[in-house]
Amino acid sequence: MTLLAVNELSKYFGGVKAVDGVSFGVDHGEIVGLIGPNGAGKTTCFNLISGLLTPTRGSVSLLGHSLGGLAPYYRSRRGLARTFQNIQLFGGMDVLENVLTGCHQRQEIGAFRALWPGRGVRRAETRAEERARELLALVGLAERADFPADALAYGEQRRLEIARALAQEPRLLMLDEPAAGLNSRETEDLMTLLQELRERGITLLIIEHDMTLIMGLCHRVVVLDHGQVIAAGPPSEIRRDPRVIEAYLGREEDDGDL
Amino acid sequence: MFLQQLLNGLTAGAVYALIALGYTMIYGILGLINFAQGEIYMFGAFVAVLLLGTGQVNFFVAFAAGMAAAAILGVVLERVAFRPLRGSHPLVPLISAIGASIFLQSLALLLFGPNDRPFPIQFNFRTITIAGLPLSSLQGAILVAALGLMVLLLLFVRYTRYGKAIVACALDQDTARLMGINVDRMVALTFLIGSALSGAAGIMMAIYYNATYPRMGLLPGLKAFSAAILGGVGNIPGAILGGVLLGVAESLGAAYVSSGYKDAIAFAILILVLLFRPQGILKGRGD
Amino acid sequence: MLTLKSVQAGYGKLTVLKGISFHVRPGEVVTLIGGNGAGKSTTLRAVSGLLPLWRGVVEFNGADLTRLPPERIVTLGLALVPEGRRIFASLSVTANLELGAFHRRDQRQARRDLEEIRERFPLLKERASQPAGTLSGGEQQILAICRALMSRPRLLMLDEPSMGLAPRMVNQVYKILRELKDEGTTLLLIEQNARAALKLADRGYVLETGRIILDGSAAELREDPEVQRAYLGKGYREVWE
Amino acid sequence: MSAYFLHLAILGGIYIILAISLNLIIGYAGQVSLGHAAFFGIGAYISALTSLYWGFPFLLAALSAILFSGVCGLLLGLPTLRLKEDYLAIVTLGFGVIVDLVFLNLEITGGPDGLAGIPSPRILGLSFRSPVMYLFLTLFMVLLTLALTYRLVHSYHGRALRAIRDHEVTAQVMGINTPAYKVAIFTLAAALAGLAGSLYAHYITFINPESFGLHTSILALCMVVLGGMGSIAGAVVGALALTVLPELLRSFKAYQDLIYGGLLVALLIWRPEGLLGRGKLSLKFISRE
Repeated sequence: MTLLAVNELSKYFGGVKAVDGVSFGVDHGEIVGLIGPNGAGKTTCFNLISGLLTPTRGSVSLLGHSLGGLAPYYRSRRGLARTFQNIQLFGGMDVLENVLTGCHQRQEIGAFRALWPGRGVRRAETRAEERARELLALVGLAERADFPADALAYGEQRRLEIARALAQEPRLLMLDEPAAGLNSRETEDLMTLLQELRERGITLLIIEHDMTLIMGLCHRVVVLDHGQVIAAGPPSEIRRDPRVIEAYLGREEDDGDL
Repeated sequence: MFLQQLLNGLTAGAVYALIALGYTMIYGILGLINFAQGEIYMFGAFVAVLLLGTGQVNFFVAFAAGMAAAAILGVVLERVAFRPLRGSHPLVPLISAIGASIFLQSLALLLFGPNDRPFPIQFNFRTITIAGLPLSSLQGAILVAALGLMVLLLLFVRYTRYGKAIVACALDQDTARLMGINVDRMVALTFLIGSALSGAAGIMMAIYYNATYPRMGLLPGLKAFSAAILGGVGNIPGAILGGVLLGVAESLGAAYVSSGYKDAIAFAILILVLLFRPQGILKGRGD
Repeated sequence: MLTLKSVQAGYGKLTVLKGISFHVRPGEVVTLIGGNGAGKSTTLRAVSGLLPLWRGVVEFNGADLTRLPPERIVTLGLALVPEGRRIFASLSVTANLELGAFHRRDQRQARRDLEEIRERFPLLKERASQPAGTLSGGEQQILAICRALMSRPRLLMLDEPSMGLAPRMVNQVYKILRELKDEGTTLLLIEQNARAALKLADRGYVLETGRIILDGSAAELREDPEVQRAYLGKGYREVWE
Repeated sequence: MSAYFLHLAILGGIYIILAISLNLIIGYAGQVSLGHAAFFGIGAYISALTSLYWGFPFLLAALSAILFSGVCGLLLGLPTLRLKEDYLAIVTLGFGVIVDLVFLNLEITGGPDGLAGIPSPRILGLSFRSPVMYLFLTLFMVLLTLALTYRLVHSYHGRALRAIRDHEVTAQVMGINTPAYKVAIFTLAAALAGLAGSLYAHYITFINPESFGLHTSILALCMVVLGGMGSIAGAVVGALALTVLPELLRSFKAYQDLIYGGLLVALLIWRPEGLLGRGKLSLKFISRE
């Protein structure tokens, strides 16, 4: 069953076509990689899907319902969560609070009930906190719960961002270069974490440049180059696709011109 | 009557436009509302009035000195109140600008006293009647002078090296630096020009209303900022258009709607514009 | 001409360059290649002064660039065509070119250079008064290169000039770079388009996660399977072989 | 207790409520209002008018003031809070000027002469005419305000507000309805300012437009910045300091505004977190990405 459907999505900035007629889908329980060279339009795609940008043309739908025109917070409530290429944590909060922020939309506590909390609210808060601590344990940050988010090391911040996104209990989790800036140890840890998520049946859409991660994890890979899908399929096909190698390394026939 | 009001509005509008140019240029390059712009306007007027009062200098020297003093004040202000705050949350320089505005206003109160000062020289302006419309040559002179300064500024921005460099800094500071442009210097230059124009506007208004006083800059400053937003902030022709529109709307509104709410008209228009067309009439930089 | 000695730099907590040393000799075309996140753009940002160095030294023709701001560095003859072109979108094509020569003292000569460039690239003449933002991506890239040339650089640095461009435009951009090379311009080129870059370059360095792991002549690197591995990211071998 | 000290304490209490309400907007919605005195004034006039013309008892008058100011805040905030910080600053400033002119021009508000003879509060037969009693009333309201804001900031919603302050875009992606929160906090702040206005009107018993102009808006802003943007305790300290300081500086009356203005700039440069703030808001640097 198709969870996310991206249809003829386009975004032009002035004369530049950052995303140009991109279509692909993500099925339930699937892990899809979105790869391509720098400037191919991957992050723009993410921003269009999560509603931070308005497309020039095209549509995005989740479970058959169009997300067109919906603000990012409604999309989040429909089940989209994401992380950012340059990590964006709430620096003024501690680690636990960051994750609790992710629980926000599942709590739905009314204004007055939050001010004079009865047993129901307190129970909801306790549940949220338990869940947040579980997620912190999952990403290996249980010990860091009380640290200010600012004080974490870079790799820990990446994992915290994933925990916060998971707290949203998303139908689809979108990760934008989760391995960027990580050393090889940290990348391995991340792989293990993502495999764990896969086993739990979480649907993932990942932008990543680390091919080991992409090829080892994804069921399907979509390759973008200058704003268009140039290839899509299982990793075994993608790794043999000459167009993909071209996109990364440049064209063989270009050489003739030079 | 209508034409007379229109002309009054155009005159005030031209002056608002001059101040609005300063706001819009500074906002364009730093993203900062320089709330003290109205106080710079007031200082320009005071310097010219005091110099003329000595009886030692002629009108044009005093006018130039007023503009120069305003320009220097603007540059000093940027150094002291804004540069140390660059890169912090946008609210911080905004509040600093408010502080600077209060400071300068009360400084003027201490230095010059609370009373209105008349403009020291009397011009022998005649009112010419053209087709039944009484045209004061004072209004004519203000319109011509303001228009002249605006044309000069537009030419400067469009055709000179430094003008283009200022625009480049407003668009992309890092890349401007790669071109060898010293961003700090361009910011100072922007303050210099914007403040000089405000100083000129202050002197014109001091002549027009024959009054100079410490709080004279408050409302024209705020209205000029509204004009800058109205025209699309960061947009130079927009600031001129916005200033003129506001001046005319205010004058007609005071005449035909209610004079008690004259000062509210500019802000009412501002709020309406922001609600329905936040990017201003002409497109601003912020979109 | 340009020498980097154990340069370290990064953003916030993240160390991107973990001690980079390389050099460029006059008249050479040198390329830095490597996978995403290897630190290529960061290297150029550090050399051009946009990013402060944490450690190490950058020298250019005997001058120490380490603490100089970018606006001073460009006056020494070191120009950068930044990643993503960064043209001044609302200014005219001509104004963009003129700004490239902003710091030059010989403005009269700069005007002659402008004419020359416009003769050479008719596109820039035809669109002279059009806002630069209305150009296509490839046209913007050509404009960005010409804007940098207007400063008469002794060393021209290019950050991924083929990024996001259609193959036809990549060819056109590389044709220009080839001509510059033939005229004797010294180039430092960062590329993801490794084939094109190594075809053009005399020498190359391969970066991986903030370190130089390989260097050699372009011809050697073209044949080296390790390059493809570094370039396509970790695990390339398992993936593509 | 000297009568003078009592007077200062009551005024201080009223300004604490005003400063806390403005601090909610600055510290938790990341926006600045330069027309906050307008809500203070609306509260004062509504409270005064309902008591004078309809004979509302104090509590009902104060409640009307709170509701009416809140609705004004809602109506202003609804369309304007999606604007950028500095646009909102100028819109609120314009709103302040307009409201001031309305007070000045309406017949019912007494124009420039204002309203006199506003009755002292009577609650359950208890008169609050004496300053000591009024101080108790004020203290009670201050404690109520403090309790409310403390609960709010430390609740589920407070966390959402802090997330918005730290990173608005990311907060949206977390499913936090940022526009709704901003409008809600703005409305609450306006309502609290209305409460402060009501307390002011029934204490001074005479009001005119002069007390609710730009000057008062800026005074409230100074209190918040002095104490520390985003810190409740800071707002309390800031409000008290700027109520007492002018009295200490009485012989420098002429220099008072000069000192305020200079203080504001100097504070932002050397101690942007204010006297008690934790510096989260002011020290956050925008990354150069």
